[in-house]
Amino acid sequence: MTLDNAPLTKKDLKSDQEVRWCPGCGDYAILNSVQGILAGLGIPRHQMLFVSGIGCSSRFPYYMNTYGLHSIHGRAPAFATGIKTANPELSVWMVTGDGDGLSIGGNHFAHILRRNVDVKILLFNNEVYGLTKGQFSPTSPQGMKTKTSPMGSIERPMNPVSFALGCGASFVARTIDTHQKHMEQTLLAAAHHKGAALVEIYQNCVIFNDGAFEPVAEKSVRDDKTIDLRPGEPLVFGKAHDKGLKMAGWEPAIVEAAQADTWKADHASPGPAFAMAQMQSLPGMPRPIGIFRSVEAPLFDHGMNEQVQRAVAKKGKGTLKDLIYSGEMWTVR
Amino acid sequence: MTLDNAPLTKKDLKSDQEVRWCPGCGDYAILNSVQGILAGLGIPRHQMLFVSGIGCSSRFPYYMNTYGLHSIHGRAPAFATGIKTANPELSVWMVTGDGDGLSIGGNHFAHILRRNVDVKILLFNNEVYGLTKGQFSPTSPQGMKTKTSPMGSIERPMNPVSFALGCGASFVARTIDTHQKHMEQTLLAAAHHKGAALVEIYQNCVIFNDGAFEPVAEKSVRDDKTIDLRPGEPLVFGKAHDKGLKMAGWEPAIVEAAQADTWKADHASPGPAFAMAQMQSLPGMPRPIGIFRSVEAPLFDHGMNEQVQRAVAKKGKGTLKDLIYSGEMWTVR
Amino acid sequence: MSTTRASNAELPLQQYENVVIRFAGDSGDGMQITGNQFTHTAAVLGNDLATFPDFPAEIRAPAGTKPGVSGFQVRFSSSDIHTPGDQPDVLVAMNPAALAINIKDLKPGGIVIANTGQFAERDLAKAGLASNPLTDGSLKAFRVIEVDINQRVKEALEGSPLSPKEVQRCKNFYTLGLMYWLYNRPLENTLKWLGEKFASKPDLRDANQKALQAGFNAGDIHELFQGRYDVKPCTSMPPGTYRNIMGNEALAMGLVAGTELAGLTLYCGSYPITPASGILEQLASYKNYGVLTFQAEDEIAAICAAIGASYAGHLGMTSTSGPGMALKSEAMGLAVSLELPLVIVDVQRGGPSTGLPTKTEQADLLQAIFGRNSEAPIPVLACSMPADAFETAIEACRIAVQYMTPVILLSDGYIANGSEPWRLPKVEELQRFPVQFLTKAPEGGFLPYARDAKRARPWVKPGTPGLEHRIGGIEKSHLTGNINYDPLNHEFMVRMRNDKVMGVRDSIPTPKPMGPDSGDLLVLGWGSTAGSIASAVEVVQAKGKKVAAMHLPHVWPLPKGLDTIFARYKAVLLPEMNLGQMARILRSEYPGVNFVSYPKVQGQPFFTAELVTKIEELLQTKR
Amino acid sequence: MSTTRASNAELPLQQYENVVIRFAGDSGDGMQITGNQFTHTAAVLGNDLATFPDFPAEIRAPAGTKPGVSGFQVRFSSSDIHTPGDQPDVLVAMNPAALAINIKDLKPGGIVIANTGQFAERDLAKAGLASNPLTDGSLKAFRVIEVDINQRVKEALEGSPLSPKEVQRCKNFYTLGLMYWLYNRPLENTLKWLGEKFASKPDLRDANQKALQAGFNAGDIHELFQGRYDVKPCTSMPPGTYRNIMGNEALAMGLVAGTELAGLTLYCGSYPITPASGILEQLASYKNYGVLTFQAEDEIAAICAAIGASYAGHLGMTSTSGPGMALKSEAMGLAVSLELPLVIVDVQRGGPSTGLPTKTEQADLLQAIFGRNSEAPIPVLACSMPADAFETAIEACRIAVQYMTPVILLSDGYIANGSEPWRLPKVEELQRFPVQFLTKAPEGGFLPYARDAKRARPWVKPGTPGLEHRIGGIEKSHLTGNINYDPLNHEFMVRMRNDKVMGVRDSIPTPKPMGPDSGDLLVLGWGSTAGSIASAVEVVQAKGKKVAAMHLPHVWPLPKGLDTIFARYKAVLLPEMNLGQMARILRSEYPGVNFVSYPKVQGQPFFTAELVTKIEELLQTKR
Ligand SMILES: Cc1ncc(C[n+]2csc(CCOP(=O)(O)OP(=O)(O)O)c2C)c(N)n1
Ligand SMILES: Cc1ncc(C[n+]2csc(CCOP(=O)(O)OP(=O)(O)O)c2C)c(N)n1
Ligand code: SF4
Ligand code: SF4
Ligand SMILES: [Mg+2]
Ligand SMILES: [Mg+2]
Repeated sequence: MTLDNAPLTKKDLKSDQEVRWCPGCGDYAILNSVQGILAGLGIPRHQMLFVSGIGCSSRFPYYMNTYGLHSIHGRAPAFATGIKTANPELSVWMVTGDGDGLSIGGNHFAHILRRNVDVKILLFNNEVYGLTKGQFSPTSPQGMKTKTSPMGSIERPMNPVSFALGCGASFVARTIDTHQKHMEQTLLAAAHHKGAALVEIYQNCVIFNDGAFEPVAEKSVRDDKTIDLRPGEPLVFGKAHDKGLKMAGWEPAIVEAAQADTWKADHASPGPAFAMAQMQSLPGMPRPIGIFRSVEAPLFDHGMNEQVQRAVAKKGKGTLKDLIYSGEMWTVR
Repeated sequence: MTLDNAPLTKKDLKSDQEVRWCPGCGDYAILNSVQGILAGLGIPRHQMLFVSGIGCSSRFPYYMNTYGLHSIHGRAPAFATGIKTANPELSVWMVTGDGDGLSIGGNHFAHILRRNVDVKILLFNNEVYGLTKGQFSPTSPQGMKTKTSPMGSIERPMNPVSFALGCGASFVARTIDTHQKHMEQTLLAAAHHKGAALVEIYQNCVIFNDGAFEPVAEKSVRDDKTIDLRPGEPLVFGKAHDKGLKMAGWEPAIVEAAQADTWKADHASPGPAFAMAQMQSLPGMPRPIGIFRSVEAPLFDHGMNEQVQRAVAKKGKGTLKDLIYSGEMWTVR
Repeated sequence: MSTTRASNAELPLQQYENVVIRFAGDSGDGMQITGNQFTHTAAVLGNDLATFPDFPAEIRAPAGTKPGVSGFQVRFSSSDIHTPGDQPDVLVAMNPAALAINIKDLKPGGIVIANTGQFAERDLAKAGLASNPLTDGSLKAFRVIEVDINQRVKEALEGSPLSPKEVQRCKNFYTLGLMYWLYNRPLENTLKWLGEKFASKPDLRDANQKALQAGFNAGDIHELFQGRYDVKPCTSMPPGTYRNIMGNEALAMGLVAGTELAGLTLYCGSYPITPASGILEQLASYKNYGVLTFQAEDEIAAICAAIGASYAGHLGMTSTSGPGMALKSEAMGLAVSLELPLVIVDVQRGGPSTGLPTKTEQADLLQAIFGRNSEAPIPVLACSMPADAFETAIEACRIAVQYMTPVILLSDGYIANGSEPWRLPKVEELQRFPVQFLTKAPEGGFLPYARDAKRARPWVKPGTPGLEHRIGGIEKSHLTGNINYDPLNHEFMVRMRNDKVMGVRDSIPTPKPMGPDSGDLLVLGWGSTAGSIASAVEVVQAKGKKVAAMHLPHVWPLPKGLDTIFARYKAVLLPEMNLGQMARILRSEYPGVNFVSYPKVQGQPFFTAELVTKIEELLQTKR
Repeated sequence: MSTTRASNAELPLQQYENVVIRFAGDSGDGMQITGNQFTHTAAVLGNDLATFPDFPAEIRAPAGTKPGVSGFQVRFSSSDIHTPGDQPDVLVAMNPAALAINIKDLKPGGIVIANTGQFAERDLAKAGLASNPLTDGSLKAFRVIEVDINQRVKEALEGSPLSPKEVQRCKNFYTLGLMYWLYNRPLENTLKWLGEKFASKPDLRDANQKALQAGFNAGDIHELFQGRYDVKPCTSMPPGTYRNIMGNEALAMGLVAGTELAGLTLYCGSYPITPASGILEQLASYKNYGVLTFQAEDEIAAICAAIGASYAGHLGMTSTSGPGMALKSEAMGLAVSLELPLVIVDVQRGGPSTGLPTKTEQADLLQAIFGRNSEAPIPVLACSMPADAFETAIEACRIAVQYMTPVILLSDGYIANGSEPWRLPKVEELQRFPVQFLTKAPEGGFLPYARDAKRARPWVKPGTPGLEHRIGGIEKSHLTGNINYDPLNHEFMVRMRNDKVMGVRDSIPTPKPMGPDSGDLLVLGWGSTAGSIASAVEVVQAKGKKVAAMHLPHVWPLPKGLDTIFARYKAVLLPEMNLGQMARILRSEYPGVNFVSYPKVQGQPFFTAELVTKIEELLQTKR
């Protein structure tokens, strides 16, 4: 344990509980990065709180030496909202999976983003239900064979980034478990965002969906198959930094690097971010990672407490006496 | 009652139950239009089924002389999915409200769209909870004062069209209760769409949120304040048909009518539709109504039954004997 | 206003001990306001009283139809009363639908005041009536007073700047004026209320005040009545300051008070549902008391946010009705496992499923006690009257924080919307139960699942340095709270949680029978049957029967000492607005007692007379 | 394979009536496969048997740690058995963690087979052991056989094209070979299975077959054992065709069969959850039986889709475990109100909340019976053994369609994953109960809520001309089903729904006690305690005690005639894996009977010995 004022180290953030994911699971790398960037935020450990639902990913809070709540399946956003609105001082982090967050918990997920509760949300997307042993999830590709889809899943997968933008999220980003540097940059940007911040993390489940993201995330192809959205920088990608993106009419197109548009994550509308999120429906386009959207918006947790303060300022802090002795009264002697 | 083969009339579709909405409620006009267009579809009454959740709007099935299920709050999409996948022959219509569909039912709403179950979904958006007497809803504007938000709602409203596009919906449209012609055209387009078809209907609640849509929907301003998205036609609006829209870089802009882009509801990606849906974040832009998106996509209900047929074709229809006498068996004499 | 005095003398003033009036009209007629105003005035005059509004079911029906009828019953009395009365003495019917729906309840020989202005062919048709009850002889058992209120109001407000439609909206105050005259009530109270309510709309204020006065004057001028009636103040009401209060209101206030007594901040996570919405609405108006309200996207999010708030150190609570309770059950199980304080309010309504949303019922009892997966014990309380909801809510807060447990507080539609005079407690006399958060590790180290004498674990506010810890819904080790799958630890924890909740008995009183200490029959109630039972038992006691009444505010765990009480009576009668749920519990807990279940599942409370009959029937068969 | 024969003579072959082996190793060690193969071979040899797998809880732990240990217990016997046995005779421990976790269960004097290749310092550390149990004397009560399986497998597979890591994955078949030798079992069965399983991966096939053979040979070559054991076929098994079956599998098959017997299509709406997922997975593999499966976004959507499918004319069903049951409660209430058939399967697990997801429990009983708002009665059945889940599922389908009602079918983790030999029923002997949909309006008109002799309403498939109708969760008029808020109609309908469900008694048999028709004690069970109870009662009966056993497949409503049965015994003992939930129900239903609750809430079934002790203790105190 460090002294109260000493800067935190990564080790300070490790709890005494044994980490229990499968060897090789992408969750380890994420845990490591989160502990890394959190240590540097200057927030004391006792002000940090991790909340999760149920799933492999949702075991995360047990491994953080902070306050933590491992709740029930799909409901983490609701617990996080309760916690953060009750105490806006806390740095609240939510961890969820593609099943927890987008299947059973899709609605709470949508509403926490819409309300802009100042919670950092890490969506571990492994495109499968890990904990229950490998059924397809809302992000599983069509045709995926699992025990509950022996002839292939017939569901059209959900795109978490598009979904979040459709909900009006103020911060939306994507990163990859195996891309430590990018993951840490992205987590840091989320940490510094004031408001609900969603980071979708492509996470490899070695047991039930090994290599799901290899086509874009594997190191040797990554630079060509992905494009990093860096606000204020040109939309350039490719190992040789030779390709670029530009809005051409209603859809983006690939151009030479020099002609690339500059990426803005704070357009007046989330339309441009959505165009990026949906690029995968266009053949041959790179998969965007990085920061899709980052705009300021009123904080729900702050708003709720501010109304109380305003009411107290206006009417005076109510006492028990005010409460009970109100309305039309009369006296019996 | 009409004979089985005689064409249906609007009256045939009225049930014997007294319609019980407040006088002046926008729901009446919608009921009328739905009965009108349904009568002309050539579908027999006994093949039609209406399913709803709970809310003023959700009383709709009682008034239709078809099969109907008034279910529980927020779950209509799940019932509709069960019904349609069990019997893809039925013409299934779902009625929901902004509370029923986007608050408690937001997740099922998202998933029925994502899965593309062939159900026609009418979202009566009155930006308020009508049935429970006027609390704010997920579509209520920020600042709206209700009994549960006496100092004004601090929630950022949800845009149902953006939300649906974020879920990957194959058909998304918007219309207005007081604009009968447009409503009927839009409902008809939805009826003819193969797949999940969402129609958001701006609906006036005279009691708890009267005039919510007046700024754009009131007849005298409607032509200037809205733009009708008609696939294949130019993006022109204004009483004098003098204004147009064009994609200018990353966001649409107002131009002269002659320079307007032609609207396409079937771009490869839903990006352009989303750009339209989000125009209201840009100052001075008209509110789009009409058809945002209409694309073909595999039908979930069909896919589920097709797999069964394929399995039967491949393995033969299983009998009770096959079922029981399987696996490793042995005999005791 | 001198009118009151001047007209007093002209007609004979008859004294009544108590009177029941039912105002009935279309939803748009403002009958709830009329009823409430009458109630307030009676309250200020010092009557004991009880009210019972009867809302149209769920949806707004077209004007003039039966489903659109809204009613408000008020009983005011010069003696102690416990219910709004079985049958009205007077029925005010603003239209044919209101008459048709309510007439069957009117006392034989009772008065009908009918607004003939609304009895045209068209009106009868809307109400689905083939003939006019005012003329077809169907009312001959009653005294019918016909007044064309539409016309009278129009006349009275001639020259008003209001539109004709707006003028007609003043009908209810004309009607109220008439009733004030008939029951010899002063206008001041309502005139003042109108003045405040329409301070910024003087036209409306003036019109309504004028209509009220006109109605009052009409009593004198048009010789409608043979006499006037008076109900003297109730002298048996204990001295004190009173106000009239509705159940939902009292409950909300009780939660605020309970939180204050615990030294905490109240956090309400809720989702609107009839008849519970009023609690969320009331709490939303208490922002200056520091109350945080969160209207969630559904009932599940509502309770989860409340649990989150409790984890963060506030007192989390959530309010709902039956269907919402069902949805919350999974999260309640988590709250049991986390051992955090939480108050869950269930304002019961008619079921199953959507059922009869605006009607009352007590059928969520077994759901409250048992409706969760596995062994997930939760203490359950029930309020019995509108005013008593205040104290019961405080008690729920006390148990929640002292035992670190979720607590379920049952109310129902009858209590929620009913009202009665409430003798305001002295603030100093309310017992405080301040919460002590753990702020640093005790000697030997911090153990999140160590326990105190009540078996409660420590409550730590996240943000406290050095006490970082993680909790969740997987089985926990005794003391450390770490995940633990050991069989014996599991059994230990299952029993520990159960023992903790059963231990609540140690801090609750044994209820006392009202009436003879032993005898032929004990009429046992819980929840909103309290008033009906008290009234009925008073009736039979007055006839000299050895019958007592007893009420259970704590329905789970049951208080100590019931066995010895039950043993002193030959039988125990259990009137319940369900199929006998408490009877089932008691039979399993107290073998050998002769429990007689008396179920009524009609969406409405027991009538005193029904209960009296049942009690007398039982006494008969007993001998 | 001649090996089997050749080695037979060399060592003494000792006969045993029954043997219990527990295979334990790391999750990655393939112990479930090993156990299953041993089981299949025993089955084919004609032993009676029972198995009990013990999965690591929820998450995959790092290799070698205690939370990563996976176990599989198999009991095989030459006589009738009902449980997988209290204590293993043999423990196969693939690593120190497996040994440490399981050793406390081993019978005194039992055999430990330890894989010394995995007992290095490093391995002990992973298991959190301070010293090596193989050398620290802690195993002196047992017979320890040390085999370096890692090394032996490596040697056996020298020259194999597999990587060293892949070679090590064959350890489990080496171990299985060793056990086959020890218990005199032929290899054919498993060799064949490997041949099929790895048909497309000949390297793996060859390696595993070789490892199996090597293990078998090792029994002869290395003088590890003093003798071999044999368990003769069970001659008391009734003639017929058998297969080994797991509970989840049998239950899924029963649902398919029940649907077929009703002449319908099965529609499963479900959401994965341990230990129920297997049912959805099994049903998903039955597409060629016409089964439709829908993996919904959550449990609520799952049940709602199933209700929708039932409305559309299929037999809707949904499967889940405790937390999912809680979520489904609101929709169950709707199903009660709609009066549509529906089967809800709850595979119970340890709770409350997430609890012990991979462990067993019976604590959802009260939730199943009462866990809904208002009066929402639902019949509840419980399967008692893996094989019997087949019939119980058929019975659930029958009740659902004949009474137009949702039915809850309880299973638990013990049944779900356990297995036993199942004597396959003759298809012709399965009773059909074909559904008659209403296809045209009867004389007098179509009434959606008219009722037949069982009080069931008609079932109409949407798509039927002329029978269009609308249903919902608001209270309905008797007969027409239209919305109705009338008080007396509500009471009528509440009672009607209750009477209908209680009426299920008319079509179910009264269970029969096994053993003396009257006596000192009746041991009454429901659900998965059946095996333990039968075994224990056989033990005490053999000692001449007047004790009988009885089991309840129908837990709500309870069958007729129980009162007269109970009256014939001095006491009724109720062993339950909860805090006494059925005892509570019975006490409330049968006053005067001396029910003795015997709760065990440890996430694991009752041991025969525990029950024997309890029974004998009771018999002692009785006299
Ligand atoms: C109410 C409820 N339903 C179902 C489950 C079972 N369950 C636990 S985790 C899970 C899915 C996990 O998938 P995901 O969120 O993608 O997490 P992962 O394990 O892949 O990290 C399911 C279905 C549960 N615990 N509770
Ligand atoms: C489980 C549950 N929670 C809450 C309610 C109460 N409730 C009924 S309708 C409704 C909201 C209706 O709003 P909306 O869907 O917008 O329909 P509208 O009445 O405006 O047409 C609510 C909160 C309920 N019936 N069931
Ligand atoms: S199952 Fe998959 S997601 Fe879960 S711990 Fe293992 S590798 Fe990770
Ligand atoms: S409350 Fe509003 S939405 Fe409901 S019926 Fe009345 S006007 Fe229509
Ligand atoms: Mg996942
Ligand atoms: Mg609405």
